[in-house]
Amino acid sequence: MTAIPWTVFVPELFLLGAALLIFLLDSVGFRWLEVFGGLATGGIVLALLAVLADLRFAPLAAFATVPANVVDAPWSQLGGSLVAVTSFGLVFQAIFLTSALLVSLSSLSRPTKEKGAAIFFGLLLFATLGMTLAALSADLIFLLLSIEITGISTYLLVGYTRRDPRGLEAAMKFYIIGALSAALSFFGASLLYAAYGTTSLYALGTTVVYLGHPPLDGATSIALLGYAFLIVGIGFKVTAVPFQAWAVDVYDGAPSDVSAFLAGGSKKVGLFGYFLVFLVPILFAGRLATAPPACPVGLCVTLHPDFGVPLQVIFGVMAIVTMTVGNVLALQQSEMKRMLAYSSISQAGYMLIGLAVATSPAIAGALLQIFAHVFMKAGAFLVVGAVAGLGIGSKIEDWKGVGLRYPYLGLSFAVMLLSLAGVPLTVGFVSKFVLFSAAVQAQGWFVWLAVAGLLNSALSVFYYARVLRVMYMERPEPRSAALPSGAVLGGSEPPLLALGGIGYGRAIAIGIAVVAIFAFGVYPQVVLSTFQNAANHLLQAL
Amino acid sequence: MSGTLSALFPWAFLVPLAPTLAFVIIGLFGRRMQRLEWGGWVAVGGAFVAMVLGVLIAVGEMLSPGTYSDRSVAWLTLPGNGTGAFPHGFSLVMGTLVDPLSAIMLIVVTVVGFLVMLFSIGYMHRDQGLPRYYAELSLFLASMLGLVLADNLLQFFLFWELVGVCSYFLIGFYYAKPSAASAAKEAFLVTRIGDVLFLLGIFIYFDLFATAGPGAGWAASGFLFVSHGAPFLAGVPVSNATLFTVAGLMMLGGAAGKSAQFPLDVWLPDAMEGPTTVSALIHAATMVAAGVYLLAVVSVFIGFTATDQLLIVAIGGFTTFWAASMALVHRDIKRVIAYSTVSQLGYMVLAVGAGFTMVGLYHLFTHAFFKALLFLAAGAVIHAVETQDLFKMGGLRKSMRITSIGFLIGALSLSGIPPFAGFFSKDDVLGSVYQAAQSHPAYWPFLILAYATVFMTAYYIFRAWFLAFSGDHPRDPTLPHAHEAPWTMTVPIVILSGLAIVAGLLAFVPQFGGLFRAGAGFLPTPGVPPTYTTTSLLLSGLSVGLGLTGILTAYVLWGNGRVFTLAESSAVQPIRRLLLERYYVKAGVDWFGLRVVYTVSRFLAFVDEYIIDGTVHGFERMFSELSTRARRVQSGVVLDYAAYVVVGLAIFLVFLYLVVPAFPALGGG
Amino acid sequence: MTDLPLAAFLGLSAVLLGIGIFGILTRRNFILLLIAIEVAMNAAILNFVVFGAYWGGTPGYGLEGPSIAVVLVGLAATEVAVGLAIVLALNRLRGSINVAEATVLKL
Amino acid sequence: MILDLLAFLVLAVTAVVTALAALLVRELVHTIVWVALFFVSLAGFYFLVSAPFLGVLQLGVYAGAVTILLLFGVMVTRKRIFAREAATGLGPAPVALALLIVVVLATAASTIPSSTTQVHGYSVDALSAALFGTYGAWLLLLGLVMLPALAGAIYLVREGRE
Repeated sequence: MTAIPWTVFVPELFLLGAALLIFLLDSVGFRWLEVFGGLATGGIVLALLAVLADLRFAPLAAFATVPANVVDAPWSQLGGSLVAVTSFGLVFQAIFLTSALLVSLSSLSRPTKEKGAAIFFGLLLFATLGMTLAALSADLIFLLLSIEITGISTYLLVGYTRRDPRGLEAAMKFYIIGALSAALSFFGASLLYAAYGTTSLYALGTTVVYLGHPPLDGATSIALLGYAFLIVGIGFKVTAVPFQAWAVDVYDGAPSDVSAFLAGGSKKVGLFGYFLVFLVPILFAGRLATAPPACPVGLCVTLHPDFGVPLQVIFGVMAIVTMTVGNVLALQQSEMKRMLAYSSISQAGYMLIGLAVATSPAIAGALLQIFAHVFMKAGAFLVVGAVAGLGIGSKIEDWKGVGLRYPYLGLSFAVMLLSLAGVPLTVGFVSKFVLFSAAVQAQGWFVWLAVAGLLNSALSVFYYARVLRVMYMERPEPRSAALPSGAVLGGSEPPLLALGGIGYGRAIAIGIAVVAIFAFGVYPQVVLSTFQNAANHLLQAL
Repeated sequence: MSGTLSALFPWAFLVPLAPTLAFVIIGLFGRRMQRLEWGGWVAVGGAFVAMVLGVLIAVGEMLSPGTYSDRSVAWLTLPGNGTGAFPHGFSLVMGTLVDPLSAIMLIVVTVVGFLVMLFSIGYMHRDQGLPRYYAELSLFLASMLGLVLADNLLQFFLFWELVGVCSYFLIGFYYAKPSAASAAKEAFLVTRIGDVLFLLGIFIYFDLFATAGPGAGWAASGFLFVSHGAPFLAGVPVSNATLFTVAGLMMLGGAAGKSAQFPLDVWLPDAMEGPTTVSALIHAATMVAAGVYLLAVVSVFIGFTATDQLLIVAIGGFTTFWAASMALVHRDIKRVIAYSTVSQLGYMVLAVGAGFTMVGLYHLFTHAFFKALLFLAAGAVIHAVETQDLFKMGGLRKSMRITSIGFLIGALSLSGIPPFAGFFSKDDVLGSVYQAAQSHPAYWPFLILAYATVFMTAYYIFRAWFLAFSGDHPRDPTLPHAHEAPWTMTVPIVILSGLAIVAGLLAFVPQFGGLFRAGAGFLPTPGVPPTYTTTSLLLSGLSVGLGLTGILTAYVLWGNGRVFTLAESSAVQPIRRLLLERYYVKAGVDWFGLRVVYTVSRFLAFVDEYIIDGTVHGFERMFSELSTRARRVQSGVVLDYAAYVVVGLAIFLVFLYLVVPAFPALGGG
Repeated sequence: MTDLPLAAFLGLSAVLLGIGIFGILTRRNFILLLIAIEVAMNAAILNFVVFGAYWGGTPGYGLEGPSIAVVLVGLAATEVAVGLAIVLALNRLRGSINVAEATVLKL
Repeated sequence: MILDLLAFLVLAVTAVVTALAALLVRELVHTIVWVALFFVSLAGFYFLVSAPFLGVLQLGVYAGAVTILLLFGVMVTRKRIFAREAATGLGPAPVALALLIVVVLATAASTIPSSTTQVHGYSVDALSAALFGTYGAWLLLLGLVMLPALAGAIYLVREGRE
């Protein structure tokens, strides 16, 4: 038995503390956006540092709050604990907190007079809190409830502008699909509970012998159906096809910062859920083949002789369909945010490859892709928000000449799009490279996943290149060129960075994303080895 | 002392970093640096730092000869799990390798790079777009140094491409001139052919070594050249000898593209459209030598088969003669030197092919200095008289004394007259090929071509010297009155003149010669002596004699302002025309393009328009149509979205509950 | 201690879930959608309660089900509250709570 | 035994009918009544399977609070309380889809043999001990769901005076 100390929750306590402080200040009539934003950012940074310390990153390792023997302890020793600390989960926590950090930094640049700053940052913190809690779960209900914290907070975040019909419509759609998905996933959990009498993720996937009591007769088929429900219920967050349709409308209607958070953060919690819930049954078949579990009292009842392969087929097909649908739909898109939303869907398809292949390199590749996506997609949405703040329309064609007029934003956006397209020296290339190589290495039909991914990457270049062309090669319409036209035509020097108009918080957030895209593109090993360790440990611990 | 300098080896990455920084600074702020010559002095500074560091490292390597210092980071590691497509996994590595080969190249690249940068300040002063020029030149220098220090083939390739891109931009520096733009394009396309072959070769090597046992092959170690201070792959058993040979030929293809060897040589003379400084640095001393360096690296660290070697010798030997013959007749001073470059690169390839890698590098080393000298001197002349036509010049000896002497030293060196640098290295090349030909009779014809070239080389370069500098006055009286160049231009010429004299003698300094011997110690090809040491006096005499005869011939025909005109009826006239027309290769290509290709292309255009285009457009239309249609699922009605969710649920339920148990292959049953 | 047909309970929850799904697919009034979702949620809660009772026979286990049920009841109520807040805000802005009419965001 | 079965049948029919009625009647206020009845019938099940605590909770939270919330929603969103909903056609597709899901689930449920139908009770003491002990984390999470939900919901409905 490995006892879980309360210090496991230190990052969560930072987030919760900041959120409660913000609500408290708000309730006494305090209105100062920078303070709320500062509190939120501070809480997130502290939480991130704590997580990195727990991951034992060299300069911070001394501050680790979780004992080393607790991290990655075998799940069989958890004794039905609802919480487990895995480096896999910690990596996800770091990813969640990074995306939250980008968003909260950038939101510091919102108009100071804006109402609802407290509620915005409070909800952002709670959404992040839900995600970090989810990353600690060893239990299905714990996982679903944590996801629900994120869900409820993000429904409200999307609609927090109150007077924006687009935002509220997005919130309504998000809520309906989200609540439906929640009902379906809890129903799935109830079926699994019905079959085995437990909701422990570990016990669910292996044998029931650990719990010392026999499963329900006919459990196999009921559990199968339970998993089907969970694919749907969690898949909604992942934006996997066919549960993707809401995402486009919501990313489009929500304020750009919130879209950035949804694409960069809350989508990933769904992926984490997918990995946690389905890796055990997927790996189970292989586990049986290599090392049949000891069966002391004759109560070893397995789920299904070969439960993994059908699930892998499902996720493989889902991956291909998701990336293809996302890319094809993005081709003809004329709205910038919707184009990014479709691209986000297709990226989810790439990430699912890792789950379908389910080998350690593939999981590490998926982690890298998830990590990269934070900077690429959240960053892109932040740039869109900044550009919208400069009074430029939401259509792609409205972006004519943006690259020349606003070199900082233009260059950043170009870098993010190139990374999304998978151009070398960006992290987007490395993540795809690792992921596809892992699929090829696994051989068999997994190779087709890599082929589909490559073809889709090629397809996606079309719509990214279109945006680049508009930004750099086309001149703005006369009416929108009310700004100094010389700057556009190259007559005079464009302002070097032109940060003033977009706010320094936002500029810094965008800068972080760009630097990360390059830094991890040039030297990915620094994170990749962490991801590889996390994947290995997860596979060993389960 | 040696210990102190060896301590620098792990910091070799700073060498390319200095010009990279210069590139970034000039790229960001160059347009505001009017007082720093639009960033020129920043570029000079970057190059200077690189030179100091590079030379110190090279000296460190000389003092501890034969050491390999590899510092690398695996920037991407995919562990293998013993099964699957690459059982040992692989890692992509970025690193710096300091070894005898790279030490030699470091000296060449940094010294010539610095001098050319300095020369540019004066030479380019009047041009527009200088920030672009200095940024690109700094990036070029950085990439070239990255290539030189690469410790693995993939990194080598990456910088190889980067160098090519820089070359493309710099050739097309005067992009408003159509000929410059087209030359840039031509250079890019022709070298791309070589690049593709090079990449193919890398893949073949990867395939060959990927399964060569844990830790033994590149599969596990990312295309590395060395491991634990010793050549990594030389000696690793190869499963498929034919493929190994093919891979070597692919490397030759890549080298031929970069080093302008026959038949990929057409681009280099045309590349002279770029600024003369660019020609000196990129298209004479450094980038074009990268092909030779690639062959050297492969021969040391991986090894060629006998078939590969014969082909390399053939290509090198033939190119030597072929290019020199074209240099005999041209009027454009830069083109004459460009052909000479192709020809001299042929010598280096020849030596590497014959198994004398270090001899080839020796010639590369000396050639870099005297060829850069020739180009810079030519640049100074062009700067002064604003023409490149030799037949308009004349008598410049008086007004441009330093330049004329510099050019003369370069010409003597190129002609192989002792004690100038070119004599030693060329003599070494010829002698070593002679030695190799003893056991490989197939080398003989190419050796003979190489000797014939010695005469031609001396003739054409002195023809150029006499035309430009001898006599009393310019043949074209409209030329502006020439003045000696400013100090930023003459100082590099003087320094390079000095180097063109001593670079060959340096080999007799024990430490410096040790650099070459140490590199040779790792030659994998058995049976070939590691270095050429004893020059038969007879052979040396032969080559010097041929060179002197060439100079004499040139003097007789062109000396003292004479202009030799070939009678129209002369039997040699067709040959002259043939050479002037560059063996009609260019015209042939054009004719071929016009007649054959045009006819074929009309047919192809038809095919293209109606079949290929139709298909492509069909796909495009299909995807667009698909996209437009499929977009309708995004109806905006949230109930439809809920319906998709439920449909998905139904599909998964049915699949898992009904379909899976029915198909054992899916794991059911 | 009673005997009850577990299969029938499972069937009943399935039917309730079906009714909920049916409602979600066909109703356009946001409040009816909320109700449909609640019906589906109650199907899950019913399962947890019933099977909690079934697993309750195993010494030391079986209290998960009712515990989850308690939490889910609270969760469902919270969801309804949030849903209603969104309805009210939407109604204030558009004067309608017909979800099929809110289609500004599409394609 | 028979009585139990009878009770089950009655409650099951009530639950299904009230749920359907709630979704199908065209007057929203009637819907609320049907929903309340539906919640009550579910509470009946909970008493039936010896889970009285949950039955009470169901009556309190669902039949009480949630119903009032829904009623409140109806009242605020319409000008005339008893207005009728526009009829929406019952397309065959949604019905078929729902039926398909029910059939698959029911088929799977039918594989449970009748021998495993025994139901055990547990004391409220034990339940509360578990709820606040072993499974306390769930309750904590519920609290963390409710906090942002309430804060956000209040913010959203409060008429901004801007």
